[in-house]
Parts: sequence; C-alpha cells; structure tokens
Amino acid sequence: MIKKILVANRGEIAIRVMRSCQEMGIKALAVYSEVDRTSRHVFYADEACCIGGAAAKDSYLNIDKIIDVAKRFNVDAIHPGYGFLSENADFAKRCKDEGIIFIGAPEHAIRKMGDKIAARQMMIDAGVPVVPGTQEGIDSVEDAVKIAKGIGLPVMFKASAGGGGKGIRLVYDEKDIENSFLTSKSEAISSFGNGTVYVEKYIESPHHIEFQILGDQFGNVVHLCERECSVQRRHQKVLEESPSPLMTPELREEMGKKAVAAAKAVNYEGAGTIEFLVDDNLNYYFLEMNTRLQVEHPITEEVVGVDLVKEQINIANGLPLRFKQEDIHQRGHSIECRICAEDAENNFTPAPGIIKQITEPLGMGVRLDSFVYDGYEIPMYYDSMIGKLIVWAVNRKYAIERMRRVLYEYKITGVKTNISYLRKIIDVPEFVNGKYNTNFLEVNKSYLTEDKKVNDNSESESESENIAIIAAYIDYIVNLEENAPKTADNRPISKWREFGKRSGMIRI
Amino acid sequence: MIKKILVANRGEIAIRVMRSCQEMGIKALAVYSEVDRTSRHVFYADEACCIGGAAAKDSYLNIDKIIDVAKRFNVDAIHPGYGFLSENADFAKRCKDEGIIFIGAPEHAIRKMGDKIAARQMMIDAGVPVVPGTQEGIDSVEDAVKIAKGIGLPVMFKASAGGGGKGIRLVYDEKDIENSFLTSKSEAISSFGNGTVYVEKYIESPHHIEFQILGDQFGNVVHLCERECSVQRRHQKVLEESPSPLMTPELREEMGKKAVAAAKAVNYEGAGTIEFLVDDNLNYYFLEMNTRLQVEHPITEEVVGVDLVKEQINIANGLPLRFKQEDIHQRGHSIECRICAEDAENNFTPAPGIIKQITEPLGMGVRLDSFVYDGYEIPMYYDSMIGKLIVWAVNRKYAIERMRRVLYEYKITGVKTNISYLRKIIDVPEFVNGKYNTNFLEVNKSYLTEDKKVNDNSESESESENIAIIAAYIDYIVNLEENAPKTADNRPISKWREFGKRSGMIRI
Amino acid sequence: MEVRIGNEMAEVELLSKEDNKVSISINGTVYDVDIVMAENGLCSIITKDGKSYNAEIRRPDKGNEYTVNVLFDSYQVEMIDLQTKYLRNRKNSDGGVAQDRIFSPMPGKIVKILVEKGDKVEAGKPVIIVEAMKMQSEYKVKNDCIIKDILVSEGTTIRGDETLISLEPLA
Amino acid sequence: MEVRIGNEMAEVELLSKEDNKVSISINGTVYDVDIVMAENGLCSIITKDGKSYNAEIRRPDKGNEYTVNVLFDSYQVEMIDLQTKYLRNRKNSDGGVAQDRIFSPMPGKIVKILVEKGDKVEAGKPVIIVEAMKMQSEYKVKNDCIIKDILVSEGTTIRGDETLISLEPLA
Repeated sequence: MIKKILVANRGEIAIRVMRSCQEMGIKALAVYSEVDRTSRHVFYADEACCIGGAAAKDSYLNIDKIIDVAKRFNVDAIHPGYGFLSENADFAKRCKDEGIIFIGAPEHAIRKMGDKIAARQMMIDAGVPVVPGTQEGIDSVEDAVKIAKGIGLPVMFKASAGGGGKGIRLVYDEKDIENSFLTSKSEAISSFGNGTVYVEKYIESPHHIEFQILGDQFGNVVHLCERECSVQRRHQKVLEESPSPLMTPELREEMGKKAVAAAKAVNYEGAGTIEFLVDDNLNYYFLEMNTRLQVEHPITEEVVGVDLVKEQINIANGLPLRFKQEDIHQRGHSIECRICAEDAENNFTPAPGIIKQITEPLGMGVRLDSFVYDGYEIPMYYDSMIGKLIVWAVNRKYAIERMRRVLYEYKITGVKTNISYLRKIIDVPEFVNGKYNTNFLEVNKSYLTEDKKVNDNSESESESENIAIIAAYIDYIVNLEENAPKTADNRPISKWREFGKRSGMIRI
Repeated sequence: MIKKILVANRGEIAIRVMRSCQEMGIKALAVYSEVDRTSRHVFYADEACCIGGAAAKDSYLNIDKIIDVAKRFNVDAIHPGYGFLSENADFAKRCKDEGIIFIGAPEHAIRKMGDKIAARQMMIDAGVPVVPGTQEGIDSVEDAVKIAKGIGLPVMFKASAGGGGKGIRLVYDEKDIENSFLTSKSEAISSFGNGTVYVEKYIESPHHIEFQILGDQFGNVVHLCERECSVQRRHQKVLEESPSPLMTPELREEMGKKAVAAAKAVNYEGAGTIEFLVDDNLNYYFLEMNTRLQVEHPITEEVVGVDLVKEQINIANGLPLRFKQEDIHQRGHSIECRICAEDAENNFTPAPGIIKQITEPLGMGVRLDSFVYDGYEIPMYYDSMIGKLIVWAVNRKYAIERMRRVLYEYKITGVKTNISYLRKIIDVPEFVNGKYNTNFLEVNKSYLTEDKKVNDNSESESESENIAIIAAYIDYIVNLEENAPKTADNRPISKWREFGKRSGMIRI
Repeated sequence: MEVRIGNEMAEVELLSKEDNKVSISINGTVYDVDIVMAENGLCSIITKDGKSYNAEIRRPDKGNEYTVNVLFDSYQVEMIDLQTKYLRNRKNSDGGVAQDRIFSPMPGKIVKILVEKGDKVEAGKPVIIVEAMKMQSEYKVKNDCIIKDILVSEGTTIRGDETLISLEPLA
Repeated sequence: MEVRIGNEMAEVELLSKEDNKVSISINGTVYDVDIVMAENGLCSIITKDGKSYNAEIRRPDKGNEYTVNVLFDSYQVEMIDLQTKYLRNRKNSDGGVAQDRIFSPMPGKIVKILVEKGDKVEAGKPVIIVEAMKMQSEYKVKNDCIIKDILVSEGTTIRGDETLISLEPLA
C-alpha cells in the first residue's frame, strides 16, 4: 500500500491532493521551485524539497530531478495534479520503469488519446459519436475540397498532433477551402513537425459538456455524471456547474454509457474526463479525453459525494472501485468559480503581487480550494488562478443565490482579482435561466467588462465613494496621530482601540 | 413576504442566520451590545443598531429595546437564533402583538413544552414513550416511596418547572428516597417558586439522540432524521454526529414517527428538536423538546442537504413545506466540533482575549460557522464558543479522517482553545468504533486531559520543542536586527524577505 | 483637507470625534458615522441611519494614495497634503501631466524592447512587451516623444511600478 | 544565548546564516534548517532531511516570552537576555520566586473577595473569585502569607494579568 506520495505540482491542486493524503494517513512530499518556498503547499506537506528554478522546465517539468527526489525520499507514488507532467506519457513510463506508481492514466492511454486522428477512429470503433469528418489525414487539395463539401460547411481543418489552437482553420465559404487547408498544414508542420491534417464539421455555438469517469485495474469503469463548462473566455473555462442545465435524464444515461465505452476502448485506469460538444438539438460529439484530474473536478465531488483523489489513490493501490454505476447519484447542484489574480477591467491582465488581507467565505455549502494567505506574494511565473470557490445547494436556484453570497463575502486586498467579474456573470439572465453556450461570455462582453456596478440592490455609487473616502481619511489622520507619540501597545487591534479611547477634536 | 429580519442574537448564529438572509435577498439588521461593536455579525449585516450594555439582560435579553429597534428599522420579522430569547414565550407573544413575525416556535408550543409534567402527559397521550414515572406532582413522602419502589430504583426526582440541574435528585438506595424527595421539593420551591416534583426512572449510561423536525402553518410535519449528541462534558455537548452510530433503519423510522407525533401534539410550527434518551437495548424515551434551532443543526443540514434557516423563513412566510417525508434522505456522515476559547488542560477555564492569527481549514467537506477573525478580542461576557467546525464525508470512517485533517489545519494563536482536546477525542477507540454513551468523556477523562501528545504518528516531543525554540529564537534575533536600521519596506512579508536577503553571521 | 478619489476632488473635514463616533464633512455634506478599523485594514462603518458598510483599505507603501475596496468596487483615494500639493504644483509648472515614463503596474519579465535610446516615437506606438503569468502585455506611448533612456534589457525581471523607459515629450 | 522552554533551559547559538538557511546549535546539537516567517507569526521550517514543520509564534507584548504552537502543542519560550538575567538575579536575592501577588491570566469580573487587607492566610486558601464567560474561578495562595493590599473590589472588571491582591510571604 502507498505510504508516501510525491506531489509533482504546486498551488491549490498540490494542497488538494495532500489533503486527501492527510486524511488517508499517507505522507506527502512537496516539491517546489526556488520562488515557491513560501507557497502554502510547501507548508502543508510532511516533507519538502526544492527542485530548481522558477521556470517550469527547470522544476515542475524537470523529470530527471523529480524522479531523483522521489527516489531519495523513498516515495511509493507520484501524483501529478493537472497541467505540468499530468498528461506526459514519457513521465508515466519513466515512473513505471523506476518502480514508482504514477497516480494518473496509464502510458498507453495518454499516448492514444494524445493523437487526435487515432482517438477519433478509436471512438468510432467504440460506437461513440464524433464530429462528422475524416478519420485519416487528407493528402491533397482536391481531397480537401471534396471531403469538406461532402460534410457540409462550415468545417474546421485541424492538426492531428495539435493543441493550443495551432493548426486550426475555420471555413465558412467554399472558396476558402483550399487556402485554409494549406495554411493549416503548414502551421501543423512548423508547430508540431507533423503535417497530418484532418477535417471536421464545425459545430456552431455548442455546449461544452464533459463526463467524469473512474476506472480500476480490473476493467471496471463508471461515470460520475456531467459537468457543464460552456462559460469560457478564449477557450479558458471561467465557471463550471453540475448538473448541466441542458441535460435530461435520458441524455445523461446515454452520454454516460458512451463515456464509459470511450474509457474502456483505451483500457483506461484512474480518473479521466470525456469532453463532448453538444448542440442545441442535443446531438453530442466526442471532442477529446483528458487523461488526468480536471481543475473543475470539485463540482462532481460535491454533487455525487465522492472524493476523486481518494479514489485515484485507491485505484493506484490496486483496489477495485468502491461503487458500481447504480450507486452513483447526483444530489443538488454545484457551481465553481475560478478565482484569478487578474485585472478584469483591463483586458484580464495578470496581477501578481502581495496579498495584504483575505477574508474567506464560510458557512453552509461553501468550499474553497486555495493556497494563498495574508502576506503571500503571488509569483509572476505561473498562471493566475489563486483558488477555486465552489458552492453546493439543494437546487440550481439556491446554488446561484449561494454563489452570490460567497462572492460577496470573499474579500482580497493587495492584488486585483476577477471576483467582481464573476459576480456580474452570476446576474446575466442567460446564466440565471441556464440557457447559454460557449459564446455566452463573448456575447455579454460589454455588459460584463464595462465599468458598471454589480446589481446587488444596494447603495448608490456616491454612497460607496463616500465610504471609501471616510475609511481612507480616518486611517490617515489616525496614523498621523499615532506617529507622534509611540504607543507600546502592539495588539493587532490597537489602532481602533486607541482611536476609541481618545475623544475630542483632532488637529490636522 | 419578509423583506427585512432583525437577528436578535450575536456571534456565529447571528451570522449563520444572516447568510441565509443574504442568499434569499432579505435585508438583515444586526443588534449588538456595547462590547460587541467589533463582532463580525455587526460587519456582516446590512444594518446595525446598538441595543445596550454588555450584560445580556441589558441588550440581547432586553425585549422592550429589541422591539423598539425592530419597529424603528421597520423589520418584518425577528429571528432569535438559539439561547437568549429563542425559547421565551413572552417574547414570541410580544412579537405577535406588535405585528412582527417571530421566526421560531409559536407561543403556545414554547409554553407547553416548558412545563415538564404537562409535556410528559402530552407525549403519553400522543403515544410517545416517556421515561417511566409519574404524570403528576407527588404530594407526600408516602406516595414518593410507594411510586419510586413501583418504578424500580434508581429513580430521579425532578422539579416540574425545572432547568439547569436544579431540583434534581438521583436515588439508588431505598433509604434515601424520603430525604431526596424532600430536598428536591425544597430546592424546587427556592429555585422556581413552585414545589411540584415528579419522579422518573433513571436511565444509566444512556445515549442522547435527538430528531430534527420541521412543521409548517398547514399542519405538515416532517422529521429530518437524528443527531447523536452523547459526547458531553457536564451535560454540555462537545461534539455531535449524524447519523447516530447506534441507529438502525427500523429504529430511525419508528423514532422519526414518534418525533413527528410529538410535534403534532403541540401543533408545532417551524424548526424544533425532540430529544430522546436511548439505552443499550435501543429502548427510547422522550426527554424534552427544544423549541428552536439547535447549535448542532448543521450536521443535519449536511446529511439531508436542507438549509434549515431558509426553511424556517419559508415557513414564517406562510409557505407549505418544500418536501414530504419520503423526500428526506440521509447521505454520508457529518461530525461537528464545538470550538471554544478555553484552557482544556486547566479544567476548561474560559480564555477570552485577542486572537492574533487564524488559519482556517478549507477544502472538500469542510464547513466552518464562526465569527472570529485576526485581531478580534473575544469578550468575557458571553460563552466561550467561537465557532463550529463541521465535516461531511461519504461514510463515518472518512468523516472521522476528515475531522482529524481539519483539526490539524485549524490554527489559532493568541487565545487558548480546545482544538487539541477535540483532536484527542477523535482518537479514542470507543469513539472510532462508534460505541459510546453520555459517560464517554467522563470515562476517558484522564486520557483526554493529561498532558499527552496527540497521536498523529509524527515527530517526537523533543523535535517539536526544538522547532519551537528555533522559531522563537530566529524571530527574536531578526527583531533585534530590524530595530536598529528602520526599513521603509512595510510589506507584510518584509520580515522574511529582508531576512532572506541578508546573509552571513549575525552578532547577538 | 483635499482628497482625490478617482479623477474627482473632494474637500473633507473632521468636525468632531467622540470615541468611535465621528462627524465628517465631505464637500459640505455632513456624515455622522461610527467607525472601527483593524490593523489589517478591515474597516466597519455604521451610518447615522444604521447602515452597516465594510471597506477594506490598503495603505500606501509610499505617498498618500490608498486603495479602498467597498463591496465589489475598488477606489484610489489620495490625501492631498502639503507635500503632495508641492510636488503636484512643481510638476504642473514643469509641463503638465505629460507622460514621462513607461512602467508596468505589475511585476514581470521584459520580453522585447521595440525602440532604442534616442528614437523619435509617434503617439500610440508600442515600445516594450512585458510578460507575467503566461500573458504578454504591450506598452505604448501616449504622445509623440523621444526615448530618453531605456533602463531595462530583454530578459530582465522587473518589479511593479518600476520605470522601464523614460520619455522626453515632444511639445 | 540561554533560552527557557517550559521549565527547561537550553543553550542556543546561531552558527551561520545564508539567506533563509540557518545553522543553529541547541545544547550542542547542530540543526541546519531553512526557515521563513510571515509578519503575522506563521513560520515554516524545513529541516536538513526535508521534514516540513510549521510553527505559529505569538510575539511577547512585553518581555521576551514567546508562545509558540507546533502541531497540537503550545510552548512558552523565553529568551534570557541580559535584562532578563538581571531581573531574575535581583528577584533571587530578594527571597526566591515566592508568590507575591494574585492575578488572573484572563480578563473577567471580580465576583467575591474572601479576605481583607492585613489578613494572615494559610497556604492553599482561596482568596478571590473571578468570573468570565459564565464560569467562576477561585484563586488560592500558594504559601502562608499576609494580604498586603487588595487592588480591586467586588464587581470590578479586570484585564488579564492584572494584579488583584498583593501578598507578603511569611518566611
């Protein structure tokens, strides 16, 4: 049985994994880059080891170094979290070769799902619907035109080895087919050294819905229902919810079965996610499989009541799944907001810096997966997500109300965050009514980013301004006063105590 | 519909109530005593009003003042929380007379359940088992002896108007009956001005199990299953869990029905709790009804997924219950620890004072209902509970593991707390096995309070000591250094930054 | 005292103070409030009619400009004391508030410098690219100007608010 | 430097320091650790063999006695500097560490005073009752003594650590 785990990640997901380790009595080893000495995941771990410089390639992506530390500290397993090495087949293989359990997908599954054309073919063989298109590379411009017209425009040309939007071309007009095919191909060669290009029908305004699956080492696979991830800005998820407002029980059962079939097709083990595009008529198409834990996994945990990291560890320990498909039930509704240190009013510029003060939302139905704390300096080297705010409530209406409440309670000073932007999203009628697709944020862009106050049926603009003036002004004059005679009282509230004790007019 | 609520309470329960108001779009008015200006419930509210001096009778129990403020601020309803005025029939009546909705039990139910002999008789009529004993006052010593012998020793004499342990006498031996009856009677007269005394069989080492009920204005009553509250110190609950490890599905159904019958017998409306004593053979007896929200209500919320305060407000709004009995299902397991500012190693002496720093536990399955914050001065006038730490997990084993984890994460400096004591309770084999009754803490007293380390398979005593020495020593020398040349850098982490930048030997 | 909030000015005066109860005039309107403030910048203000407000203030590292959050809004509030006034007046006589430097409000790394010392640059032209948290930001000059000095080089890591390029405005 | 932890003494010395890496000798045993500390007292210590410890320190309001929490334990750690040594020596020559006052470690309210000024009191006798948070605590004298002065009266609200009664020990 696994007794010690190296968590090959940082920030909130590292702590997320360590929390489950702590509960299971498993020791956690943190690794950290030189700029992450003060990251809370280092404090949280039982053991910690610095693995190199700030740049990810020198530390969190440094396979040799991580394997070296794993052996030196005698760990039984490595959990990669998400990002970094989590979908790196070579790393999975290397762990296996070194006799260390990799708490992630098997190497073969990562490789197969990483090749898009191969994955499409595999899904078709397994009876999982894919977006209409080719199952193999397109050789010539003539084929490209013929096939594209056969599928019906609009279509997308995509690089088989692709990722990150490179090598993708969208075509609405017949006359653009040739040019698009050729640019896609040349971009594929320059970006991935592999010019294989295929074509797919372009689904307009789709919903992005994904199914969580878990598979054990005995071939058992269950799905844990869906997550709705259509609230995206530039293909980045901003807010997720479960269940999907679009879903029907019949569709859930059907898509769930396909998700299980997809996972079984690659002999999947561990936690994974099958992403689907769904159109307004509830046609669904396999998009890709993420062979790791997702950022948004907590909303599934809240709704089905399963700790996914614990189950990952159980599976890695060679235990059979604790439950069968019929044991999985959704209860209530969960929403996740990604809290980022960024300036939403200024084109979402990242805003690293020092956190002065945090007030965390508490109470019923609130979960905060975060790693920042008072006085923490958010480094500029990694992404801007500083935490995930998750709510659960008995139904969608109550969950939305709760998210409003907890965004109201969450106070962060010192760096700019997207909390106010998220709060505005919660008010948009399409969101409230559950009628939105992946175009949602783009369509509502002007409302969401213009300098408008959050509609919380409160005080006027000018009243807030006066409050701001009063707060700053009083602090200023109290400081002026206090700088004159030094007080020995260093209690944290000394300022207001002292202020309260004195009376009368202050000269300024 | 209710648009504004006065919350006639302080601390965590005031915030608990306001959180539900916030979610429902209802304005909350805080009232506070002079020493509570800096209590977070004042910050949390939309409006706030000081209602008098620190002593409860001058503020939180001052009915005239509270009614006056309620009218001045034009509130629709008053929520009393628990304690203070929550079970005060006169206050309930006064609210009604003034045209203000009292979000609590109806006056008649509070009165009836307040008279113990009357309540017993009512329960017998409703078919709810009560502890064997008399249904009416005992007139003479002869009757006392005859009845006590008839019931079978041990028995307890109790004052009908009683409360707080006054007027209660436990008799194991026949020769003590006369004396005990007479002292009970005279204590009843001196304490309550009412010498009515009755007798009950004494249940040894019972389990304290209570059922949550909700009733609407249309006579619908459902129960929300049980809470196990046997972890008590001097009749004060310390830790509660739900479901009860003692419970069977059959017993739950039966006791649940009796709880509903008990509530219907007093035409109950709102949230209430039926307390039972249960012996090792699963015989159960009505103990009393609490006509208010309980401190431990969150574990029920976690397990059945219902926000009890929202339901209270819905009921007060005249809405029928949202659910029927068959809609109520328990899922998983929840445990609550009461976090108190007290010195557990020193006879639980209360420890008011200033909180220097708090690190709150976060992540999956954690709920913290608290009201303290960095720099808050816990006043000496009210009770020592500073918050409630609640976990939920899929089963009891995981819930216990989670509670260990979150007690490990919860750090409070500045005042002493019972966190270490709670952490020890979680390790006691009787608790882990779910085999304990109300004698549990007394039986394990020496283990729990002796100066022994928490068993978290960690570092030795001397290693912790060295860490403590190193931390204090380094802070000391860094301060010495910093007091010499003043640095302009006032960032909160300046200390370690500065410390990190310099190198070489420091002279001390 | 003069106080600047955003782009507006206000005349603020403390009229009286009794314990935590203060009376303040803002542009002639009197506000009676009960105010308490914690060392970490949390501030609770209860108005005369019982409204409970919270503000989180971030004290200035230098100068007198506070950042104050109220509900979902963030304000820059500057106390205009004598020194601030002096500096401001000097600046005004020096040629208005024309842009005299390029700086990044947040820390980052210099990816590319698009100009050289002595270059004449047109208004709106980007001069430097800074990267932080995997995102790149371009900084442009607001007016026609000459590049007076370049204080960083490509690959340098910079702090927030550091001057990267100094500019000589062209009249 | 001498350091007192609980009732024990330790000889502590800083051997070297390079950035956050320090080498410290405690009673002759050398500890190499990597230590960072936040202004609010949170402290992270990683030992040479990679163990990650956390300590939360509460700095002394006066004097040199820290409260340090490590895991579930709380320690009193005092730095014995020259001043502390001097005070301690003076006290010793003054007649040992005999109890010279009754104080309450926490704030509260005086419920009852059981003695009068000038009373001769036997060791172990309670002299005053203090109430806080609905609980009453009795304070007793440790040795035979005379009540030198009573500084509070019934009903008074007291701060923590305030002297309530001063004592004259009987030799």
